[in-house]
Amino acid sequence: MSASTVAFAPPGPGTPSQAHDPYRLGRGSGSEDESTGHGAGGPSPKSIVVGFGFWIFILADIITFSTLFAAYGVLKDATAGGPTGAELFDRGSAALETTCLLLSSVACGLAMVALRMRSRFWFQFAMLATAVLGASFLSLEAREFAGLVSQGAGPGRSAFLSAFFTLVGCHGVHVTIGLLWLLTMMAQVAAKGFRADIVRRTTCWSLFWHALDIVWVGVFTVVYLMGLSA
Amino acid sequence: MSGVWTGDQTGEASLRINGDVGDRVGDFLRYGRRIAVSSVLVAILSGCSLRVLDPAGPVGMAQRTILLNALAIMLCIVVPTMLATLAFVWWFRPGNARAERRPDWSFSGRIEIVTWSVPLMTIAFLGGIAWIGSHELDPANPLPGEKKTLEIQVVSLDWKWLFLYPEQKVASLNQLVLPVGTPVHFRLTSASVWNAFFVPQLGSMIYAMNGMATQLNLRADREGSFLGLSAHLSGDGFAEMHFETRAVSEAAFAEWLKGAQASKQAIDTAAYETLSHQTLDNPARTFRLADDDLFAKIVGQAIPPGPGPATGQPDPSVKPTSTISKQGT
Amino acid sequence: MLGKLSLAAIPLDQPIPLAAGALVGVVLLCILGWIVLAGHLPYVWREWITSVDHKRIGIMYVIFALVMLLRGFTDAMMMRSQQALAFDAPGYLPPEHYNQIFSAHGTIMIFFVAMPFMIGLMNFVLPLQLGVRDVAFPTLNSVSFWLTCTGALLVNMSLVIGEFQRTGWLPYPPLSEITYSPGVGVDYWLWALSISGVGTLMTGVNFVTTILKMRAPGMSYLRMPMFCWTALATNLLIVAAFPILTAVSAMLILDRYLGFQFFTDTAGGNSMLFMSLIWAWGHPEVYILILPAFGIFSEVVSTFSGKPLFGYRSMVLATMAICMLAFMVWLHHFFTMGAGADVNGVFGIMSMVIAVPTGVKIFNWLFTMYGGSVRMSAAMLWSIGFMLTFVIGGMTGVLLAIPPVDFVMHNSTFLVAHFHNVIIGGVLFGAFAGYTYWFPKAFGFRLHEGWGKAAFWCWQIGFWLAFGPLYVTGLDGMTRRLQHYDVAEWRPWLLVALLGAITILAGIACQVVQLVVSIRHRDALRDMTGDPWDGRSLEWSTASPPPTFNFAVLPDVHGEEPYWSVKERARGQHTLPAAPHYEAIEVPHNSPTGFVCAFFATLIGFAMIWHIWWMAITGLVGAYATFVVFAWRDRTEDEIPAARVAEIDAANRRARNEALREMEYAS
Amino acid sequence: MEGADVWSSVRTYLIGLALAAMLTAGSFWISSTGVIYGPGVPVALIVFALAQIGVHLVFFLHLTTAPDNVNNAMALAFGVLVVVLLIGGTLWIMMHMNANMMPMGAAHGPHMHGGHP
Ligand code: HEA
Ligand code: HEA
Ligand code: CUA
Ligand SMILES: [Cu+2]
Repeated sequence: MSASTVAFAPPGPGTPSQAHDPYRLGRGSGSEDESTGHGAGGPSPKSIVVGFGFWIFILADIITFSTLFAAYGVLKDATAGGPTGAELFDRGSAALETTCLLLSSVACGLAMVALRMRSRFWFQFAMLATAVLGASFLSLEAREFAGLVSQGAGPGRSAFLSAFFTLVGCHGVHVTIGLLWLLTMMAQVAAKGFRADIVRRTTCWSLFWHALDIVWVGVFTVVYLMGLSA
Repeated sequence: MSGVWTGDQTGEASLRINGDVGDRVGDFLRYGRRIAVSSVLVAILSGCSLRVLDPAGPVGMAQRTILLNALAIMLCIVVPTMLATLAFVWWFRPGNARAERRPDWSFSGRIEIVTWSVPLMTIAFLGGIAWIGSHELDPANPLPGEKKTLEIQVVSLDWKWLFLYPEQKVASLNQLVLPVGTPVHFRLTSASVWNAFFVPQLGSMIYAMNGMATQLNLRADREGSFLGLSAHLSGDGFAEMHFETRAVSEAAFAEWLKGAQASKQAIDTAAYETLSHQTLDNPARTFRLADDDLFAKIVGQAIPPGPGPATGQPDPSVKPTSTISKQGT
Repeated sequence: MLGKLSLAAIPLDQPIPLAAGALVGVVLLCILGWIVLAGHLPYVWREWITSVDHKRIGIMYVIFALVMLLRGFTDAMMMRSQQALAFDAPGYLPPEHYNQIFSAHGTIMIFFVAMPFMIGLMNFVLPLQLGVRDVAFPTLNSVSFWLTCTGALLVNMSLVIGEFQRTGWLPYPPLSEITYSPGVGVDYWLWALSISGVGTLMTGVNFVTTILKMRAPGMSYLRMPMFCWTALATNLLIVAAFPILTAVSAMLILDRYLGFQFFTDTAGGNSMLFMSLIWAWGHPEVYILILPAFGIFSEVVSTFSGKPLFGYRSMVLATMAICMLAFMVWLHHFFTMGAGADVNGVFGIMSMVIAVPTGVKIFNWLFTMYGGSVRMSAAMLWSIGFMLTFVIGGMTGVLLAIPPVDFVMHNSTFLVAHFHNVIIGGVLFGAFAGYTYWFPKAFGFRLHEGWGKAAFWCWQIGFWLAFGPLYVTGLDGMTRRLQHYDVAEWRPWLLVALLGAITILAGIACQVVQLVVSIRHRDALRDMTGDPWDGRSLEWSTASPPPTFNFAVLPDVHGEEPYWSVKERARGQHTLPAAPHYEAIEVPHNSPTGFVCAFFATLIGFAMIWHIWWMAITGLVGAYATFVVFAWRDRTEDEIPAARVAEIDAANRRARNEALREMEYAS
Repeated sequence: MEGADVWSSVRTYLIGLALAAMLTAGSFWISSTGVIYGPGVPVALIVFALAQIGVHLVFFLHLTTAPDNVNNAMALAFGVLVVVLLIGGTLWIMMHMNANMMPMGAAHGPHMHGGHP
């Protein structure tokens, strides 16, 4: 190191103070050693940071689904002599499922309006409606799956059915998780009210719920409608 | 320490140095020199005989040419880059008073144009080679030749190779025999897991996969015995997946066919199913081919895939070790 | 009750893994025992295990990676010695063991060495370079780290309980299907990677958000240090690629557990689909590894040349170009599967195109040195070694990207040499450069330079000895993953390769010695100013080690090299800027969430591997309960009063003032 | 939150619902009538699906009005790029693979494209 360019050259061996070494093993406590950054000015406020982070997560989740869509696209004709989509799918039940989900998405949106109004009653009411609609969707789907399996068209029958059950089932699992999360948020709001972190979390949940609806648009188009018209 | 190199006519160099330290150093250098010379020789000699660089057919030859061309083109950039790195580091060392320092110089439009365009042009050229090469040398492309194309069907099994000659009604285990100068069209499949069929001195490899048939065209232009092997991991016996490839004269090939057609052992669905069990150490053997549709049946899975490891342990799913039987002649 | 688990799972008949596993266990127990007996347990729990401070999590990642490096290296030595012995002979490792070793080596090196090392460095450095107090989601960060540990724990558990997979580091079906791999090895891989993959994905989300949303006032995109850019690209790749890995793993799990038919090649299943999807993750993965290394080299070369990075905007463009191109080349890993000329041609050309932005980077580092004053410290030595080594590895990569050439080189030892050439010469050298460069920031004292340089030379020479020969044997038709062989021509080269691995071992020994020597002489190596290398970016503007809150007040950024300009001004005015106005700082409470999550994840993983369903359900319920409890907390933050902040900052300002004065005396 | 605000938010959701319902109904209808040229049906379905995804993004996820939506949209664009590359690439590769080596599901005997009959 040439001294001429170094502004803050190390002072060489000195008498370092122990206080300067927070990584020393056995040093006393200090919850002060944990930190987060929300200074004013630069970094965005927490609500934006959280929303954006969750948005990124949703994009990742959509890529998970697109992998399953890709697999479904490759395997959709690999029926191994077994039943095809056109033989198995039922337009009416797909339409009913779609309706449930679409309405639940709107109910979820209304719950968010109630959240912004800080109206506990309307919030809980709209959330409950969302939950009921989501649960009906799930039960319709469970009925459809059970019907397929009982016909001998279970996921092990052919690669096409494996891909079908995985893609649609993965969406179903997401809805289930969404429901569990929904109920948790209802409980939290009931117990603690509209605290900032609870509001943030509920907003994330609503993003999640709407995103599932978008995935479902892909599912009913690619799986059910294209399968039926093929 | 002072020393003078004197080279004599024979190429033996000796080092004269004052004192015994020098002598020892001299010995060391002389010995080191001999090692260096001989290892360079070994490297050059083996360089000539490295299988991929010593092809015995048109496919391998073209691939070698592409490889060497591309290597040479890229070295034209890579070597100067490496030299420039060393030169800059050395010249701009802190103690060098003659080096011109420009501590704030961090952009030059001209240099940026060069840094983007040099690799871009190289890649444009190499990309062209890659595009044309992958079309010309697509494994499914038939090869020209005066002689009629020979059909060979290849089945990879756990852990051996089965070669079927459907037109000649013979089959061969772990040995591939080809007539020199005849284009060969291979169709490949697998009895169970994947393998890759590869004869380095003939060129292109291709995967062999269960339930599918891939294609490959090769030609051997000189007689010889070549190493053949699997290039894709296929389980515990993978290291055994090598076979001898013999490129022989027409006459010798006819001879070999005759011997095989007279073979006592025949291969049909039942014999094949026995073969599809996991075995090691399978010496080369020949068979009569007793079932014309054998390959189609394997590809179409009319014959079930190989059974995989037959495990002899109380709880098979804990640590299965295949009970591999040794297959004798 | 215990599913498939029984005493038969312990490989009593295989002394080597058992001994290795036992050794690891004993070492762990000793460390644990020492911590408990010496009364450090509360400290370790409070300050490290439950810490949500990005600096500590970063340090734990790096330590974790270094420990796993030792495991991976043990495997490497075993492979090299086996191949040295196994000419026309069985060697000492039977195939079912040898196959586990290379599979474990690849898995551990990629997932538990290279990636955690890079993530650790990013963790430590990013918030400091961005001038903020922590990452966007500190608690999630801790969850990510502990989930990575879960993955590694499961992989290492397979040494003593059951077996690891024998299918190569990526479990290609149909070999990995239940028919051909009925053991638990593949399940270990699947669950370990699914769990740690979730952790990695969370890291990606966390860092993308941090970089895009949490920057010091005035730090616009084009003022971010290069390392932040490469980290952004890396984490975008993680966010986009890891879900693919999760999804394919899930499909293979369904095949193996529930008789689905995705990749079975029977009932319509298609094993080629696995190959395509796994490489759609796998190729971006290699750029996830190398891009942070490119960032590290950018910082190091610029600092030690005493110049700003040359062609900064070009570098940004090149980084983002690599990030996009990473998703357009994956077929080059299976040119030899028979897709046909058009497909091969397109993917071949796209692969080669990546050489363009990479070349731009190399040339810009060259011109960064041009006109500078190049100080040959150990960190710089690693960088120069990288530039000389990586260009060769990149070049052989481009060779492999030409389909007709790959037709004769695929899965050969030439390929093995290629990827070790870019990974060791690129990723590891980068990791070591970063480790040397930021060590004083993390601990307040520098690493011993002499031992660092010795380690570098052993690595550099050892690398060429170990992998140069593999280029040759690859050209001689030798394929990878051979447990034994009977081709005499390969033998001498493989002996040289063993010698190379031993030389690398010497390099590793030097690094261990370096660490010990540096700790013992830490007073002599102490850095009081926080700026030991005459750095240019914001991490050097705070104390070493940085206080909890990183910056007493968030820095105000006015240019591309914010700290450098502050320093210039201080030099010009012969004094530091006036002390700022301090305010109280809020920091998050530490939390055991990560550790507890990882505990339940381990439970789930282990239970699923061994089909212990009740245990898996317990784990799931536990994980959900953790989430709820975490969500129910009332107090998540603590406050550091302004007076305390001022006090801490005063010490740092004093040291810097002294340094400034000393320098003025000198001149 | 003011009453007018509430109403305008609610109205957004209701407009979204109406549009989405129309598009969904359209999709179901198209796929079940013979009015549209048969092979064109999937194309129409995809167009409808894309439109509906757009509706959801705008009216339900408020992509256009969220704070900092430049970053959100950029992230979305990157995600869409990856999704397109992943799905498109996989289908393209696998189509060629299957054509070149005969999918195993095929009931009829082996047939191969490429150089040889
Ligand atoms: C990050 C990735 C990585 C790294 C670093 C390495 C490092 C090494 N690998 Fe690699 N290897 C792979 C990834 C990696 N490998 C992969 C993916 C495969 C394919 C697996 C498969 O086939 O499926 C493979 C396969 C593979 C093979 C199998 C070849 C075959 O198929 O036949 C061999 C054979 O020798 C080998 C050797 C080595 C050697 C000798 C090293 C050594 O050079 C390097 C060892 C050195 C270290 C691990 C460093 C340790 C350093 C420390 C511990 C630092 C300590 C420092 C301090 C305390 C400050 N590797
Ligand atoms: C960090 C890891 C890393 C990196 C950076 C790379 C970089 C590259 N890799 Fe590599 N690769 C791996 C890790 C990596 N790879 C691994 C682990 C495997 C094997 C996995 C397995 O099978 O187990 C693999 C396998 C692999 C294959 C498959 C081979 C096969 O299986 O048959 C191919 C083929 O195209 C390839 C190509 C490339 C290319 C073109 C680059 C390029 O990005 C390189 C670009 C760099 C340069 C070119 C050098 C600098 C440029 C210049 C100096 C400019 C001038 C030069 C030119 C114009 C040429 N790699
Ligand atoms: Cu050759 Cu075993
Ligand atoms: Cu790649």
